[in-house]
Amino acid sequence: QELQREEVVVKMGVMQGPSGFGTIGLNRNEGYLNSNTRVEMSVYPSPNEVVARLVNGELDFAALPTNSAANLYAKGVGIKTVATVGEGMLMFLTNDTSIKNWDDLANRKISIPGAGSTPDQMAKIITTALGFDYESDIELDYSIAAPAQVAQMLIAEKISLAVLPEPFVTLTLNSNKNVSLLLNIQELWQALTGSGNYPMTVIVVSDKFVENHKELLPVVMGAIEESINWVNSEPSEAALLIEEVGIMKAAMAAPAIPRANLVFRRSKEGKEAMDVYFKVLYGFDYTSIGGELPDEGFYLDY
Amino acid sequence: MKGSTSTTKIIVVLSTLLLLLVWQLGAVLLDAEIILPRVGPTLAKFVQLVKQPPFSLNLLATVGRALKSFLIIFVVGGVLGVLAGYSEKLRAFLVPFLLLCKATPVMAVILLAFIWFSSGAVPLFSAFLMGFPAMYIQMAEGVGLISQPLQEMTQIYRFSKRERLFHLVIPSLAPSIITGAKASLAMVWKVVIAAEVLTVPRYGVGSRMQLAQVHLETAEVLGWTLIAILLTALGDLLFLAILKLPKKIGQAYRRRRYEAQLPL
Amino acid sequence: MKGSTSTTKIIVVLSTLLLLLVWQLGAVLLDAEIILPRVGPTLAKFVQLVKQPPFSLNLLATVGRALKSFLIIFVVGGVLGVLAGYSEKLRAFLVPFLLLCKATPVMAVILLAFIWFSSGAVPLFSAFLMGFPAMYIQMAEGVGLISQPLQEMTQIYRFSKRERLFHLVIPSLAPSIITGAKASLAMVWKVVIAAEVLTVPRYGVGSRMQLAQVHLETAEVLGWTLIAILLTALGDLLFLAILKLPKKIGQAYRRRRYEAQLPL
Amino acid sequence: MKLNSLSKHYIADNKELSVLKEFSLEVEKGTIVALLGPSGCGKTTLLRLIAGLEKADGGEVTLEKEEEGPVSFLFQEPRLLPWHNVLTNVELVLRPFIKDRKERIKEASKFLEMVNLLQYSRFKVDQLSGGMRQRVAIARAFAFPANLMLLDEPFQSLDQEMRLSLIKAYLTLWEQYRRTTLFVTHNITEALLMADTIVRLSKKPMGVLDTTKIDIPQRERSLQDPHLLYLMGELHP
Amino acid sequence: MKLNSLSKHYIADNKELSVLKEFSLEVEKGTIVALLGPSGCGKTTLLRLIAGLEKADGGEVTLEKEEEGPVSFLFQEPRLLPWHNVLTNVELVLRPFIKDRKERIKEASKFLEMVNLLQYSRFKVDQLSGGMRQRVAIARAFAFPANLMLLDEPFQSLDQEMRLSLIKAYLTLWEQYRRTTLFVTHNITEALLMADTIVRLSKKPMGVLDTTKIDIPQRERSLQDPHLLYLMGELHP
Ligand SMILES: Nc1ncnc2c1ncn2[C@@H]1O[C@H](COP(=O)(O)OP(=O)(O)OP(=O)(O)O)[C@@H](O)[C@H]1O
Ligand SMILES: Nc1ncnc2c1ncn2[C@@H]1O[C@H](COP(=O)(O)OP(=O)(O)OP(=O)(O)O)[C@@H](O)[C@H]1O
Ligand SMILES: [Mg+2]
Ligand SMILES: [Mg+2]
Repeated sequence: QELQREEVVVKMGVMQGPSGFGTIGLNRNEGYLNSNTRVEMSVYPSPNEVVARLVNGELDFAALPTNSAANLYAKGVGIKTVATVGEGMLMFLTNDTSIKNWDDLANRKISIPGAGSTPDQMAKIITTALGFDYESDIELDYSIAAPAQVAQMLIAEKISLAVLPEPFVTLTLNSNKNVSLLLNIQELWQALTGSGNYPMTVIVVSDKFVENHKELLPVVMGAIEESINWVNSEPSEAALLIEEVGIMKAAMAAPAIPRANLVFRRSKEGKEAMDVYFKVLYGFDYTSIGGELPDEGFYLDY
Repeated sequence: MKGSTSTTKIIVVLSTLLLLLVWQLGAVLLDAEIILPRVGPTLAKFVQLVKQPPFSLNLLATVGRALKSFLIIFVVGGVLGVLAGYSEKLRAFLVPFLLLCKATPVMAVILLAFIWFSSGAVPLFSAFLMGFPAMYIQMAEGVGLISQPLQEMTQIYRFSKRERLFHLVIPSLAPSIITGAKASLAMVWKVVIAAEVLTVPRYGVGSRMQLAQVHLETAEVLGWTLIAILLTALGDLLFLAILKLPKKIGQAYRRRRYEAQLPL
Repeated sequence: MKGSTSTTKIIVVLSTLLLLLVWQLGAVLLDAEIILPRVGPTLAKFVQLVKQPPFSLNLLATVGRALKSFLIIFVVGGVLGVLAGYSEKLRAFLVPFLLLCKATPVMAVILLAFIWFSSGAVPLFSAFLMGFPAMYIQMAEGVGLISQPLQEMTQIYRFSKRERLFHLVIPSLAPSIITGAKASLAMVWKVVIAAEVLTVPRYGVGSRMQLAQVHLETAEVLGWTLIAILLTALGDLLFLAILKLPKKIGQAYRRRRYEAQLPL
Repeated sequence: MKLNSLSKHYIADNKELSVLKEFSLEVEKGTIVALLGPSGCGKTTLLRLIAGLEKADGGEVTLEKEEEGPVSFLFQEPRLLPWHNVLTNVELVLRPFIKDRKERIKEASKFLEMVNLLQYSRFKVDQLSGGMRQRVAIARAFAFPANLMLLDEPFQSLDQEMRLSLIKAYLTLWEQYRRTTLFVTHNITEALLMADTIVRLSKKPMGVLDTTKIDIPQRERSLQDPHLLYLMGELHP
Repeated sequence: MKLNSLSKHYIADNKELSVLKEFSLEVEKGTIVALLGPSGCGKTTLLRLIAGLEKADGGEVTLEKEEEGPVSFLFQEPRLLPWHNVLTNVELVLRPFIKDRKERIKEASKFLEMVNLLQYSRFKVDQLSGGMRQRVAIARAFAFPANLMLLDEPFQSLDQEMRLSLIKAYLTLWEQYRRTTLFVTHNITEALLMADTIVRLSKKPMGVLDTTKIDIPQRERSLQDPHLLYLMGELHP
C-alpha cells in the first residue's frame, strides 16, 4: 500500500563551522531521504539563532554544542539528544618557540575565541588540571571573539598563544610554519578523566517531532549516520557541498575534515562520555549546563 | 557647508591619498598581509569583487535594506519628532521608548528579532532602533527652534494647518531634517552591514564580509569595506545634491541659516 | 524641552508601565522563558544582580569606559568640529576621515584596534568611531548657524579671539553642543556595551551579558539590559541637570532658541 | 472696542514689572486711534493683548460685532517668511480669501505697487534693505482683509516721502472699509494726519495722559493747516 | 574722509543690481554728516563699505589719520548678545580699554544712564521693548571709544522726547572728541539739529542730490530758529 502520502519536510538547523560538516551529506539528493521525506537544512551563523529557532518550534532537528543541549533541556525546552556527532578537536597552539612545554604557560596571555564557549571551558578545565589558577597564573583573553580572527592573529604572530578548534588548527598550522601544537586538549582530557574523547556536538530532536513523526526518526538518524560516514570517507566531495551551502570554502574544509573528529554515536552509546563531560562541567561552571545534571529523559534512543 | 569648489575638491583628494599612505605605511610596518594587506592588493581585490557576477546582487540587497530602513526611520522619526516637538505629552510618552532605543544593546534585540521576524528583517529592525533616535531628536528639537514671532504671524494671518506646515514648519525644520537624515543614514549603513555580518543573509555586503572573514581573506574584507565606504559617500553626495537641486528645500536650508543670523 | 512638570512625570510612568505590559503580554504569548522571560522573574533577577558582589565592579568598568570615550569624543569632536565649521579647508580635509568613521564596520577595525592598543582599548576605540561623527557634525553645522550680524558686531567692536569664543561662539553653539553631546553619549553607552559583548573584558556590563547569553540565562541578559537602560537614563537626567543648573549654559541654550525665533 | 481695566505684569530681573494696571480705553468703532508714548511704556504689550497673543492678568477686551474676526497686526518687526520672495509673502495671506492664483497675485501686486516694491517682487527677503522689509510687511498687513487693524510703528525706517504716500494710501483704504484702527507711532505728524483720536500714554504702569480728538476729515488735513500746527505744538514734548 | 568713486553691485533675482556707481563724497574731518535718502537707495551699503564689512567693486575710502582705528557702527538693527543682560552688552565693548571691572561697569552705567536704562541693567535682551533694545545699542555705540562714528538710523523707534535728549547727549560727547560722524536718518529735524552737512541722496544708482551746510554751531540750534525752519521747508519733499 505505497500510497502517495504528503511530503514531510524535516527542518534541521546547523551552525556555521565544523559542527555543520557531518550532516552535509543530507543535501546530496536535494535533501530527499526518500520519495516523501525531505530535509531542509538551514545554516545559522551563531548558536543563539539555532537556539532561538529551536525554542520557537521552527526546527525539528539541530546540531548544538553538548552543553547548550543540556542547558536547554534543563530549562524545560522540549528537546532530547539523539546522537553525538562531533568530538573534541581543540588544540593549544603557539607560534612562540620559547614555549615548549605546558609549564611555559605560566603568566602568558592565551587568546580564547568566545567567552563561555567550549574552547573556553576546556581551556579552563585543562589549565586547572595542569595546576594553574586561570584567574591569576595565566591570562585568558577574549577580546577577539571569532575563531577566524584568532587564527588570523596567530598566523600574523600578533598573539602567541591560543586555543583553536578545527578547521582553524589545520589552517593555522599550514599557513605559518612557526605555529606548533602545544597541547592536545583531547589527550589531556582522556588522561584526566580516564574516559574517551569528550562530546562537543550533539544532534537534538524536538519532542514535537518525536510525537508526530516517530516513524521517521530512524530514517533521519540513519541518513545522518550515513552522511557522516560519507563525509569522513570522501572529504573533498563533502567539502564542495560545504562550500555550496555557505559554511566554508572547500579548500579550507577538505583538509580539516579528517581531523574534525566527526563521529556518530547513538545516545545510548554516547551517554557515558556525556555523563563524564557534564559532571566535569558541573563542577566548573554549573550554569553552562543549566544548573543541573541532565536526567535520563535527556537521552532518546530510537 | 557650501558646494565644493575646486580647491576643496583637491583637498579631499589629497587627504584621501594621505589616508591611503597611512594605510600603506601601517601595512608595511605590520608586515602581516593577513591582518592588514597593502593598498595595491586590496584595490586589486576590490576591482575583482566589483567585476564578479553576484556583486550587484549583494550590493542591491544591502542597498535595499539600508534604504528601506532609512525610509521607515525618515517617515516615522520625522512625523513622531514633529508631533513630539509640539506636544509635551507625546514627548513624555515616548521617553521610555526612546530610552529603550538608545540603550538596548542590539545583541539583546537581535535574538527577539530573530523570532518575531524572518531573519531578513533583523537588519531592518536593528537599523531602526539605532537610527530612529537621531532623526526623532533632531526633529523634536527642531520644532523648539521654530521662530516664535513667525509662528505668531501665521496665527494672526490665519494660516490653515496645511499652510502652516508647508510655509512655516517644514521650511524651518529643513536644516534639522537634513542633519537628522544624514545622521540616520550614516548609522543605517553601518548597522545594516553589521547585522548582515551577524545574520548572514543569502546576499548582502555584510554576508560577504563575514564569509571572507571566516576564510581569512583580509583583502576581500577590506575590499567590501571599501564598498561600504563608497556607499556611504554616495549617500552623502545624494544629500548634497538634494541641498542643491530642489530649490525650495535648499533655499529653506540656506534661509534658515540666515534667519538664525538675525540679531536682536 | 522644558523641565518635567508633574503631568509629564505621570505620563512617563504610565508609558513605562505600558511598555512593561507589552513585554509581559509578549512573554505570555511566546511562552518561552528562554527567549523572553516575564517581567516578574526578570525584575527579581535584576535585584539579584544589583545585590551580587561584583556588580559595582562591572558597572564601574563600563561607566569608566563610557565616560572616557565620551570625554575624548566631546573634546576632539568639539574642537575639530568648531575649527572645521570655520575652515572649509579643514572640513574638506576631514571628509575622508569622517567617511571612514561613518562607514567602516567595527568588525573590520577591531583587529587593528587590538594590535595598536591594548585589548582594553577596543571598546574605547569603537565608541570613538561611532560617536565622533555625531559630535563633529553638530559642531560644524552649529558654527554655520552662528549669527552673521552678531559676528559682524564683534568684529566692529574689536572683540578679542578669546572674547569672541566666550561671548559669541560658545553661547551660540550651546544647543549644538548639548544635542551633539547627548547623541554621542547615547551612542557611547550602546557601543561600549556592544564592544564589551564582543571582546569580553574581565569586568563590564557587556561581558556579563555575553556570558549570560552563552549560558542561555535570558532573564540575566535582560537584567543587565535594564541596567544599561538605567545608565542611559541617568546620562539623560544629567544633561537635563546641566541644562538647569549652570546658569550660563542653560540660559544660552534657551536664549539661542529665542534668537532663532527672531523674524526678519 | 472697549478695553476694560486691563492688567498685565512680567517677571524680569527677579522682580515683578507691572506694565498695565487697570488700563481702560474706549475706541469708537470705525475710527483711527493713534497711541503715543515713551519707549517701553507698554504700547506693544497692549496691542498684543488685543490681538490675543498675550493673556491679560485681569480685565477684558470687548469688541463690537464689526470688529470681530480676522485682525491685521503689523508687528514692530517685519516678520517675513525668509524662504519666500516678496510676492509670496504677501500673496500667502490672501489664500483663504481669493482662491484663484492669478487673481491673488494680482491683488498682492496691487499692494506691492502701493509700497513701491513691485519691481522687487521676486527678491528674497535677505536681499532687501531694512525699509524695504518694513514695506513688505505693510503691504501684507494692508492686503489682509481684517476687521480690525493693529499697527505697531507702521512707518518706521521709511523716508518722509514714502511715509506720506503710505499714509495717503492707508487713508484711501480706510475710507473704503472703515476698519477700526489702532496705531502706535512716535511721529506726531503721522498721528495728526491719520488719527481721529490721539491718545498720549504715560509710563509705569501705563495710563492715559490725555486724549485729543481731531474733527477735520482726514482727506482734508494738511500740514499747513494752522489748527494742526497748533496741535503739533501742543503735543510736542 | 574721502569716498572716491565707490561702486558696488549685488546679484538678485538673476539680475545685476547696481547700488553704488562711482559714488564720491568728501567728509570733512571732525564734522557730522547726515545722509538722507529714500528707502533702499544704498545708505546702509555705503556705511558697510566704509566700515569694511563689505568689499567695494571699485573705488576707495581714504581716511584721515585721526579717523583711523576703531570704528563705532550703530547697525540698523540692535544686534545685542541675547545671552547677556543689558549691562554686560555695553560693558563688553569696553574690555580692551578699561581693565578694571568696577571702572568698566561704572563707565557702562554712565551710558545706560544716558539712554535712561540704568534701572534695566540686569534685564535680559528678550525682556526689552523694541525701543529699549535700540537704546542699549546706542549706549554701546556711544561708549565704544572709536575714531569714526557710523550711525544707521540711530534714533528710530524712539519717542520724540528721548530722541531730543539723545541728540543732546551725543552732541555733548561729540564736542568733547570731535569724532567724524556719518549718520543715516529719515528725520529732517534730527538732521537739522545734529549735522554740519546734510547730504540728500538719490536712488539707482545712489548719487548725491544736494548738499546743505549748516553753519550754526550745534549747541545754539533750536527748532524755533527761522533759518532752520526755512531749511526744513526746503528739505521737505
Ligand atoms: N517677555 C517679557 N519679559 C519681561 N518684561 C517684558 C517682556 N516683554 C516686555 N517687557 C517689558 O514690558 C515693558 C513694555 O514693553 P512694550 O514692548 O510693550 O513697550 P513699548 O511701549 O512697545 O515700547 P517701544 O516703544 O520701545 O516698543 C518694558 O518695560 C519691557 O521691559
Ligand atoms: N545681500 C544683498 N543681495 C542683493 N541685494 C541687496 C543685498 N543687500 C542689499 N541689497 C539691495 O541693495 C539696495 C540698497 O540696500 P541698502 O540696505 O543699502 O538700502 P538703504 O539705503 O539702507 O535702505 P533703508 O533706508 O531701507 O535701510 C536695495 O535695493 C537692496 O535690495
Ligand atoms: Mg513696542
Ligand atoms: Mg538701511
